[in-house]
Amino acid sequence: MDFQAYNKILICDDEIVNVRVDSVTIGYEFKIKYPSYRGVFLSCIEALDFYVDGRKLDESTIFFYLNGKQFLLGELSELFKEYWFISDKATIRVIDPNGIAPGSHEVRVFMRHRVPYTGYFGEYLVLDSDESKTLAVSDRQEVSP
Amino acid sequence: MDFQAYNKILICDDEIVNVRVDSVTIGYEFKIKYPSYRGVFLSCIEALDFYVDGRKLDESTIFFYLNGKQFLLGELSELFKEYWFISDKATIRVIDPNGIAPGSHEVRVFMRHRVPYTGYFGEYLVLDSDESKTLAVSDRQEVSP
Amino acid sequence: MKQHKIKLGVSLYSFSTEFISDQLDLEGVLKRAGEMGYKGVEIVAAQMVPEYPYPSDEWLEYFAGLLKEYDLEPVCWSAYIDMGIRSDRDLTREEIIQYTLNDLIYAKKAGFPLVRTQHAISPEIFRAMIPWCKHLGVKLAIEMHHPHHFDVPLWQEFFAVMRGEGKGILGFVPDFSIFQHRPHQLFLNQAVELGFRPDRLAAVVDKHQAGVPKEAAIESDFSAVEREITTEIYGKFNRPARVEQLREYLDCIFYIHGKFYYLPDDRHDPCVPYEEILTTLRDGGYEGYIASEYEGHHFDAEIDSVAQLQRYVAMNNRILNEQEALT
Amino acid sequence: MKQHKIKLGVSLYSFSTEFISDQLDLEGVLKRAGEMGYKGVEIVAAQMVPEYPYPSDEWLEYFAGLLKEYDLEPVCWSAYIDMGIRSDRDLTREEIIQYTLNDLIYAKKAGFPLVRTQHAISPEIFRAMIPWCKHLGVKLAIEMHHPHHFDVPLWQEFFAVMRGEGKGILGFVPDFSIFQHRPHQLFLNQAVELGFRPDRLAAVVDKHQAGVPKEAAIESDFSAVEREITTEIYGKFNRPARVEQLREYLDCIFYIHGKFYYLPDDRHDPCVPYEEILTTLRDGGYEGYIASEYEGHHFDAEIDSVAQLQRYVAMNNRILNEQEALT
Ligand SMILES: [Mn+2]
Ligand SMILES: [Mn+2]
Repeated sequence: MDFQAYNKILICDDEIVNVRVDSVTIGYEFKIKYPSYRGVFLSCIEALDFYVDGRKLDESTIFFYLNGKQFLLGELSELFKEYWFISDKATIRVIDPNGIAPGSHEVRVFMRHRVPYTGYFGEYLVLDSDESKTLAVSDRQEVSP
Repeated sequence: MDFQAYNKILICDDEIVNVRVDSVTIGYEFKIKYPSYRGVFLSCIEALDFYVDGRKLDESTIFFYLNGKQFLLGELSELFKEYWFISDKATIRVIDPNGIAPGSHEVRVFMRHRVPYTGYFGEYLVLDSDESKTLAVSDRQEVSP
Repeated sequence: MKQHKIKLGVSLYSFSTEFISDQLDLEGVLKRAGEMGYKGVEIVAAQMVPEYPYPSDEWLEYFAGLLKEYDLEPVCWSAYIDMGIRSDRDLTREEIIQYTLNDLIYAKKAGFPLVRTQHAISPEIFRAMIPWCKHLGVKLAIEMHHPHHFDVPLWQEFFAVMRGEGKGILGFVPDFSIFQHRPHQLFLNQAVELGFRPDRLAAVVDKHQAGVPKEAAIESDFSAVEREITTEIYGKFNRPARVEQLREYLDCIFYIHGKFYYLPDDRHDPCVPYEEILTTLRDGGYEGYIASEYEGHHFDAEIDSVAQLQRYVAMNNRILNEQEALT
Repeated sequence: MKQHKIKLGVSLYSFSTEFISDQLDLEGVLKRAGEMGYKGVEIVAAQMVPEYPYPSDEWLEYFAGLLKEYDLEPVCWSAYIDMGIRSDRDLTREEIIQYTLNDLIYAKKAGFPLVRTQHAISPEIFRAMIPWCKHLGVKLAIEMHHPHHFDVPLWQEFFAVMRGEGKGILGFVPDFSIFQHRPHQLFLNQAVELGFRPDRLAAVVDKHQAGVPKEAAIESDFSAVEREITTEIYGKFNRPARVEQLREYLDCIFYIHGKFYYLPDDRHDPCVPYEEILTTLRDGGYEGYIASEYEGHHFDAEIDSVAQLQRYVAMNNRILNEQEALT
């Protein structure tokens, strides 16, 4: 049951933001943190799923932003040199020309992740972090991609 | 014979610097640039060898620094998200507690690299850049790793 | 005599020699382009955009300021389809879409109305980008570059998309490398430097021009390097496209790469049939940009790019105007 | 009565709750440690060092300034051997050496005389680091943490290296998790929250303490979660090491992790035999640091770390001093 309390930091309280380029909406985004006491390389993430209002998002519509870069979820498991500092928020951008409706939405994040130093007798501890949080949509009109 | 003129930028004119931590020497370093007109991801580097004064360096003693990170040469071919901007110098640090002797040394760099957009009919253009340059050792006493 | 509406722009790639050797930074390159009288500019994002493929807002603001300062117009944001990024496999469909959408978004942010992409995008993904192009108001065009040409079957699929669902949104960028019919001077110089005996080289060039087959051009005493370069001459300077094909696909041309390697003077390119190309475009009614695309920097870092570009612009103007007067 | 020479330090990891929830930043954590009277500090580099594993000189300077400002002494730079970083394979020898050398260098730069590493370094690489440790003047010590313990064969190899070529340079860091013999309160609370019926849980804990085998402790009406947690209790709180083994390997102990999860008061830890451990260390002549290592943050983010640490220090002082008086 180690690590369980860290799941509380997985979904950040930041509002959901509709992302616009000039006046054109290209999607919306929210923020997550790595649910542990320490940072890791992204390659330790074995699965990452997102649900908004109960609907699972198509992974081909999701970009993961960290360290000034944009990743596809399918790339994460190979990023053994991309470090996720424990205090840094990753931005999850959902590509959707309609953006997200104003108001509040329930965001659920499921992350399966490997604790890379735990192979005391060969097996790594693999954790399932599964959190939900209701987030408000920001009124902000202009956001940089 | 395309790309041949770019090989001239491979080895930078910067002096070789002995690297010290406090007063302890841990190695020496010099700088290289990517020999093209454009940047690429490090995964396009298929081979990278270094010679100093005619002696090939053991790759286990070499760290490749770029974008604030340190890589082993064996890792480069997998770094498909690590972009080498054409104006950025990579630092090649040779780990050697003796450092390098004062004076001048001949540095030779051999890089085999794939031009990632050239697969017009399936085959990528793969270039061999092989350059040598005589570099002076800096008098600077303190350098940050 | 009606005035032609062809505009001469410049790909900043033409300043590669100066840029990669740190003689000119991005501002220097833009300033120089402006001083030369160019207005429309193309940027090869993977060349001159720091932090590419994810440039910061700070950079975008800086860049907008430079365009304004030097009175330049953003015309084409050049993207690649770097299929071979990875060592283990080619890019997947999702990755190609990711990179392309990224370039469309950054082009939009940087003020460019057009993204140059490459053939490896595939007809299917090219078509799939239409909604995003419309949504963002950015056009997407594939560069046709040697060794590709009009008759490569893939291109017939691309043209079908451009003339179908993609009409007005998807197009192509012919690069005049498809019309190149003989080695340029810098290539020849390099061949000699590499050990090709000058007389033998001259003979090969003559035979290549005369249509003698490659096998007959390779003499029995040729060295390995002479054989290799002869093979390259036959492979590379084979003019795979016909100039009249430009007219045939004029409706799909969004932008043009005026490729050249070395101009010995300001009147004539010995390697690319500019006279025929430019009059065909003009008389066909092409009204867009032709970007000066100097590429000699692949072969010789000692050539002055500005001088080459000045000759190029003079040659273009002469052909477009003088020859117009003659018709 | 001779005065003991054990020093109480703190691992900044003890402030994980406050750090990861942004209640305290690194400066806040250091300030708090100083205010509590701690002098020696350990930093888990992968936790609190931004830009890790390659922190900048700016950060190093900033950090040195903080240590000075809050009058703290750098004692231990904690590194990991993250064997499982990659999805496809474990780290190679070269990669382990790269990470370890990197930590030794940064520890040196940040002023730490000791690097904590982990068992996965292997005896061969552990030995191979000796020249670098000597060259840099930084010691290297492997943490012994549950489920490992003194009798794991690998550790006998490590001890041979520490007592042989590595004497005085290579050592180990016992973590008191190896002596934990029963679940702590936060674990029990979490079990109940997850659905373990409190009476059944109490019965399992009693049986576990009484030496009843696990199979006999799992009742037929246990839910899946009750079975799972019972298995975890038997697997985790099995006290694999004997306290007298500390004395046996005292010559190799460079530093100690005073692990605790929850102290109900400032006198006694119900889960780890601190009375026996501390008197053994003291009477054996241990003169180094014991770092307070509060770990309840794995289970409950509502616990006040400072209050726990205060109880911990009080308990340690009481045992080290009161019990000394009694002998
Ligand atoms: Mn072109
Ligand atoms: Mn510990």
